Amino acid sequence: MKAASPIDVRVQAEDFDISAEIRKLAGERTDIGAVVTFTGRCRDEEGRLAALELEHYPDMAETEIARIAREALRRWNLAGLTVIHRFGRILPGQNIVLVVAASTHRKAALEAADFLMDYLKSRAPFWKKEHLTSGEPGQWVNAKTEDEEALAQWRKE
Amino acid sequence: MKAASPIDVRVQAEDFDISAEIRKLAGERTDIGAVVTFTGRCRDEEGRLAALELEHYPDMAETEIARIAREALRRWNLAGLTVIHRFGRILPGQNIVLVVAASTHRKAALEAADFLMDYLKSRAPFWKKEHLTSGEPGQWVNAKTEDEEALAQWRKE
Amino acid sequence: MKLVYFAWVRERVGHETETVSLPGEVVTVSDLLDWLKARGEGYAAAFAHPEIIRVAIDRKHVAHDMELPPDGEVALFPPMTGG
Amino acid sequence: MKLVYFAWVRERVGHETETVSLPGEVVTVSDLLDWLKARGEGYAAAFAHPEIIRVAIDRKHVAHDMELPPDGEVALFPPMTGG
Repeated sequence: MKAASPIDVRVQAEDFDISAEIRKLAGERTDIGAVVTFTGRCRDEEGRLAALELEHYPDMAETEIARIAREALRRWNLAGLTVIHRFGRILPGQNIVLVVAASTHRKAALEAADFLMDYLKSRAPFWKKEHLTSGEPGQWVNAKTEDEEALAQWRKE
Repeated sequence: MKAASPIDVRVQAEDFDISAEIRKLAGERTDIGAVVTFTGRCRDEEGRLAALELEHYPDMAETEIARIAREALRRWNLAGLTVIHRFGRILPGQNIVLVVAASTHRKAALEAADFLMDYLKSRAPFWKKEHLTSGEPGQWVNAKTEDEEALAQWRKE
Repeated sequence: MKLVYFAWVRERVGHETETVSLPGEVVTVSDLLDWLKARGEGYAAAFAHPEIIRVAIDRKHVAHDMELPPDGEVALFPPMTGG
Repeated sequence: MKLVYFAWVRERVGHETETVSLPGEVVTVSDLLDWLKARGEGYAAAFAHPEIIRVAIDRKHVAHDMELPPDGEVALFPPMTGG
């Protein structure tokens, strides 16, 4: 059994359930040998962070993530790809983002998940603001040079 | 909150639940930024396969997987590592193996999961026998040269 | 032209969205950033370093040398930090 | 010495486990493989290509030039195909 539409992108405030997402993507399909999930979580950075506030550009977020997902599908032979990105207030220990990549073979699923995350970090219209446990006003998280370098690496290939 | 024992290895006939395993490993921990899961599943190879029969060396399997997991913990800064390998008769679409790797940062978790799978394939004492839909006697799966080459790559690093 | 702002660009400008009529000499994204920078204190703070501002036209990332369309939605924001 | 067999080695030998007394000239893993190969038809089939057989002594992978211990469990099997 093959599924028709292999890309599922959602931008939501709610949490997600990883087993349920795998079931939705791969279910009883008998052509999938490997399922990779990547979950990005909020860390408290040794107690410094009380929460992250995720702002996003609603009209653009899903479109842009879907564009990145289609690019992954062009590069790797994938059976399916699910990306869920949350917005709003997220506490330490809670989930921020999920990528599920399914493929016949393992390396394609692992590389696609890695690629997706590199692109989400620097291209999906989301911005993180820190709320501090100290009560002092938090700062917007700075984009990292290394994130741009990570993208450059995929462009070379 | 940090957990004491970061390695959980199980060899079992039963299936596993990925969300439950992530919860067990990472739970409410606030120092984990990335959780990667790799699930290996049984494929039917375009309808050729009715099932895989996984034979294992019970006394050695857990010990050997734990040894590989400890090696991954030495190489990468991981918050935790779970490996579950099933044995017995497994049908197409069903799970064979699960690796869960948790870390502060993503690349460590992705690389550790990849490393674990390369080593499990060629070092964990499991053997797959094919059962065919045609009813003809199935063959033992041959080890692939590329699996040994995948190991060699980790040794170089 | 509809402008929308996000994150610290939005905070410094002081509002989320506005509709502007651009003078004829504002042709590219880069011209728009310079024009915005000169609109007052909040704008000066938001666009002090126009080279780091990211821009999307009608929800697509564009480079600073891109010509502005006659109409549409131009979003201005800091480098993204999703994922 | 306890010997255990897995997968097609087990199928060709015809049993899962056995206890053997080794002659004095069987010193290394390699010697053991040659000795087994000469034990009859099933053994000949199982150990026709001794170089591809993997060996674990007391549940640890060993190389073919390893000396056998005085006692213990020697497992003989094809290249593994787990994962």
